[in-house]
Amino acid sequence: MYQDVILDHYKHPHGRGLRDGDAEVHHVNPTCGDEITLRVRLDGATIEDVSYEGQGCSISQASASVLNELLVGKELGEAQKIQETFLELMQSKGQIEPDDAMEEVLEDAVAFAGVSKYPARVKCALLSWMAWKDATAKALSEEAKTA
Amino acid sequence: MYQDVILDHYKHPHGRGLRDGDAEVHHVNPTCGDEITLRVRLDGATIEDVSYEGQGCSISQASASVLNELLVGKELGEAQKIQETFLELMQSKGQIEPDDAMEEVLEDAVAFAGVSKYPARVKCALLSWMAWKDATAKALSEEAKTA
Amino acid sequence: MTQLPGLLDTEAIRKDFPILGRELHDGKKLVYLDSAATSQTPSQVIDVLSEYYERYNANVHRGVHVLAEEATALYEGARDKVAEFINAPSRDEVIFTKNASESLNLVANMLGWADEPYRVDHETEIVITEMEHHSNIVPWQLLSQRTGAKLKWFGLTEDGRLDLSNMDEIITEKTKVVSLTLVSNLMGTVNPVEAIVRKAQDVGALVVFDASQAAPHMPLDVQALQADFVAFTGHKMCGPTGIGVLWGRQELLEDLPPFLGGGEMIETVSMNSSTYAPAPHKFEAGTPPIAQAVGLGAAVDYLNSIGMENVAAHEHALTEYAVKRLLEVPDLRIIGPTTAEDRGAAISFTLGDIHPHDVGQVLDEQGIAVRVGHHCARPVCLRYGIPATTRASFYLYSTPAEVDALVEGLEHVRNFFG
Amino acid sequence: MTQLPGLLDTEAIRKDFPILGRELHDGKKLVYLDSAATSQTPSQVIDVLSEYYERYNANVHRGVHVLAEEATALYEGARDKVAEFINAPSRDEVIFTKNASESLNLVANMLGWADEPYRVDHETEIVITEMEHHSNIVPWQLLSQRTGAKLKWFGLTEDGRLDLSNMDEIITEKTKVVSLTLVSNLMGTVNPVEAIVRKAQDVGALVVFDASQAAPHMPLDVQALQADFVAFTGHKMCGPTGIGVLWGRQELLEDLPPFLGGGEMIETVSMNSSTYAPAPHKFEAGTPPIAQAVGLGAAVDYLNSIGMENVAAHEHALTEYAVKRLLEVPDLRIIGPTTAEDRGAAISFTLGDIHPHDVGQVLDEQGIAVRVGHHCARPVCLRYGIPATTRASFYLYSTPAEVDALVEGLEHVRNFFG
Ligand SMILES: Cc1ncc(COP(=O)(O)O)c(C=O)c1O
Ligand SMILES: Cc1ncc(COP(=O)(O)O)c(C=O)c1O
Repeated sequence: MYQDVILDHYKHPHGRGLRDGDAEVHHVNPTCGDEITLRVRLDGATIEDVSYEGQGCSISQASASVLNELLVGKELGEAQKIQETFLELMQSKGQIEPDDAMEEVLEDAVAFAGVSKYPARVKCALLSWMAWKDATAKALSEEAKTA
Repeated sequence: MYQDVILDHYKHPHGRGLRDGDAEVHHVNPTCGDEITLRVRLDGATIEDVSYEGQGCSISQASASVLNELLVGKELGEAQKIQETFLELMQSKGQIEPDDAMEEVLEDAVAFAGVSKYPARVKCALLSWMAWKDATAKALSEEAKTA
Repeated sequence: MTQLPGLLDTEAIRKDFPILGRELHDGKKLVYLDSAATSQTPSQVIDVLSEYYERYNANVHRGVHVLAEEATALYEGARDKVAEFINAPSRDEVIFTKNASESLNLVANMLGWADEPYRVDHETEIVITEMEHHSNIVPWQLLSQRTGAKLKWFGLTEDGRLDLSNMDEIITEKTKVVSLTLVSNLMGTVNPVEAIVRKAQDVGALVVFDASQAAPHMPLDVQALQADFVAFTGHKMCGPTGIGVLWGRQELLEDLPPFLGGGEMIETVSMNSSTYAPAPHKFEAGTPPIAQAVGLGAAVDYLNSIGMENVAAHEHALTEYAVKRLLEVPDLRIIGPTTAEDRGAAISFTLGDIHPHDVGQVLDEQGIAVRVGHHCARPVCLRYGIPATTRASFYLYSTPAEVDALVEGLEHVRNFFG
Repeated sequence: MTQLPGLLDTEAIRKDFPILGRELHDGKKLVYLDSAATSQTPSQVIDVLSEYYERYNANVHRGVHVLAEEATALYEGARDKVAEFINAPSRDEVIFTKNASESLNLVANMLGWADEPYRVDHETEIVITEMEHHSNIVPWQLLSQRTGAKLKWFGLTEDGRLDLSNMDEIITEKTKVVSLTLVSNLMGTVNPVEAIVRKAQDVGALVVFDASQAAPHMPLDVQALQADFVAFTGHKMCGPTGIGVLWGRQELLEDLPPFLGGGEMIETVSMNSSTYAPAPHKFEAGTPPIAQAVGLGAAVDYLNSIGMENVAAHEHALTEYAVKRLLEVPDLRIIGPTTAEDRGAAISFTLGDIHPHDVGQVLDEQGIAVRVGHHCARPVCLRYGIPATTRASFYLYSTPAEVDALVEGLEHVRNFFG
């Protein structure tokens, strides 16, 4: 399950560190103690930045790095589609063999296909993605309030 | 386990009914709902009467009848010895084969030897005896108080 | 052999239950008529238990090693099976407990510690019925003592049914919870619940069903019941001992506070404070009964393979036959419904003046296992002015021949004490 | 093969545990180093469970038929065995629960509902330690929230021991209960308890021991401990899941109120009020984990056949060897005592910056089962500033060769993430 792509993201994470954001969330994986603090900065419907800090295993760290790489600069609609595709892949229990279409959407994130066979690790891979979803919702509702 | 002696006491109980007493107790066997109300009347150290009323199976009814037959008129010390011997027999899990000495003490009550093999029924056989012990203690402490 | 319409192929089924081949008292074949106390266990369940310990045993939820993942998959798979068995909208609504009693206590305690609008306190009322098992009485008595809430109950009619004539006095605006059994374990009565549910919903009370005697014997659909909570127990439905179920509506499980604290039920713990995992884990403190849940899953598979509709039809036919035959026995009085309509396969009776203990003992000497006493439903005995009953109860492996054996055995009892 | 003085004949013992013959990941032999989470189950126990369901299965305490009497004798026989195993003065002091967590919650709830002098309320204090398992933290946090009592705790020293330097500040006249573990499940620390017991007795506080990690591994004597309550769990001591034990002093069990209500725990029930059976039944509501208690009895027999002194000696030798070998691994830091003195056979460590999850996963690929995470003792992780640990834990079937396999596996982990 430890693909080179994953190890690479683990050893050289993208966009790590906390920077300014519109909303911040803190998510925990209680089964293993993995934690992430994640901030989202939006510019209208565009994701300007996803910054994060946390501790966790190679899978959760690499996944946050991939997320940053994939989502920063995307429109929210597109980002949500990526998130949903990633979620689908991770919940597939190893049953989905990513095809070209999926690879186009997920890029490096397809390397996590193998992780989906390990239920205890799926949560690690999803931790940052769930945090991102939560933070984005928060940012949007903040915006709605101040608008 | 249903010896003729037991059936006989069951069908023709001795001393049944509540009469005057120095103390009254109410005992219940929660596992089967058997109940007994029992009164003891003492004359100094002599048991003048044991009267009782209750509902229960043949074993508990016959046992109360045997108790009445055995204990009324006895000195307390002797009665206690009988009670202890009966208790020993009932807790023997079918291991004690009553000998002559025991038969002399227990008379009709030796018929209950077979019951001791049935743990669920031992409590039935002991219900009235425990009630008697309790009532006697109560009568004596009442006496001590008023003395 | 008596042939009744609707019977299952008991010859085949009985082969699944090793214990039914047992002989007692020098060669008397076991006639097991005590399934309402606990059902027997098929090889399909026993084998799954052994296999669990021989191949997969590990603690669940916390491990990354193969055994831990397999054990977790088996444990959570059992939750899926149970959820489907009772038509739960979500698997996360199925909480594993140790027995139905724990399930019912869990609800009572949640409501005692809850915030509004669920909180049971001295200004509120709790409603049960006079036909409840002690496990659906005592938890509410304790809650009432601890909170000051008033405990009220539906009484019983002469023929063993709920007396709903004074429903509006019993369920009122103060009622916070109505907890009742679907099927009486002593009398076999199957309760009509729609009117009660409607009334409870009208006043905003939660409805708890004790399905301990329903889940093993008939299709159970928590959505159709419109229940808020449903409790039942594994050992009465071909499963192992040591496992029970509480189903609860998701929204309630989210809002209500935890009951027992410990491993598994937490999200994060520090010495100063803790947060809790989402349901069902919030209510499963400590290492759960893992093998027992897996065994219950196997029991559900077994029951599904036969079909709960078919189980119900079998028991209905058998109960009809048993009621008819029992009523032929002189001095025999059935406590509860005397027809097979809206009744389950537990039949309680008295036999003249002969104490049930004696009835049971003499039947036992013939290899016939019935239960005697108050069956943990003493208020029913009080209601009908009897100290105890003898209860014969049937299940999917019971046969008309066993009914005949019982009736013959009772004749013997009468002669013996007559 | 490494030979150490004091080792058991593991070749013979391992034959009793079918799962230890399992192969994982295409032929890798299982190296099970997760016994602190749950122990494996010998055939002697598995067979007793099957036999129970195949020959004796019945509900207990209430029946006059043969099966009910046999099942009751087996269930109560298991109580005798457990009582003897822990040197309880009376068998009636042994309460069967579903796990250690329930046992500890039971104590906390009894004390919350108790009358004086036991009652925990807002004027009183509860004492635990920073090395407790969540199951000995959260119940007391809940009790503290519900009653207003103040929760205090002993901290830890750098080398994984209890810091008793401020004992007089922690245990005071207000302390009603001190609850602590005999052996840390995360660090393996064996706690010195005499001074704490003496101090607790001085101020009139009750002492509760969590013996979950002690009962499986060393002789346990509740009288020598001078304990008031002792809790432990079946699945860590070669027994089945779904069974735990609470031992309590008879006088306390008599005085304290019941916790869960239901069948079995009552003396007599009417709709208006109930009275309770004497202990232990008062605390065993509903159908107990019958088969599981019987299985625990068989586990106790099994452990006795080997001898708890011998189990302790085996583990001590193995732990000494394991500590030594592990400290040879570069970047490996043991969390907890770094000698085998006063320590059990659970060893937690970190390995450089490599997250325990990754350590565990790569070990698993080699067939080595360890546990990773906070081991339900997150405050220990917080105390030592680490997110989690990898824990290897040994039992009577563990061998020096398995320690070697672990050390080799860790080398592989380092290379992989290096
Ligand atoms: C020290 C300690 N206490 C309590 C427990 C809880 O035991 P259980 O999960 O069986 O309730 C455990 C194990 O999980 C433990 O190691
Ligand atoms: C109607 C009913 N409710 C509750 C229970 C309690 O189940 P358990 O003893 O498994 O907790 C029983 C059976 O004993 C029952 O028949």
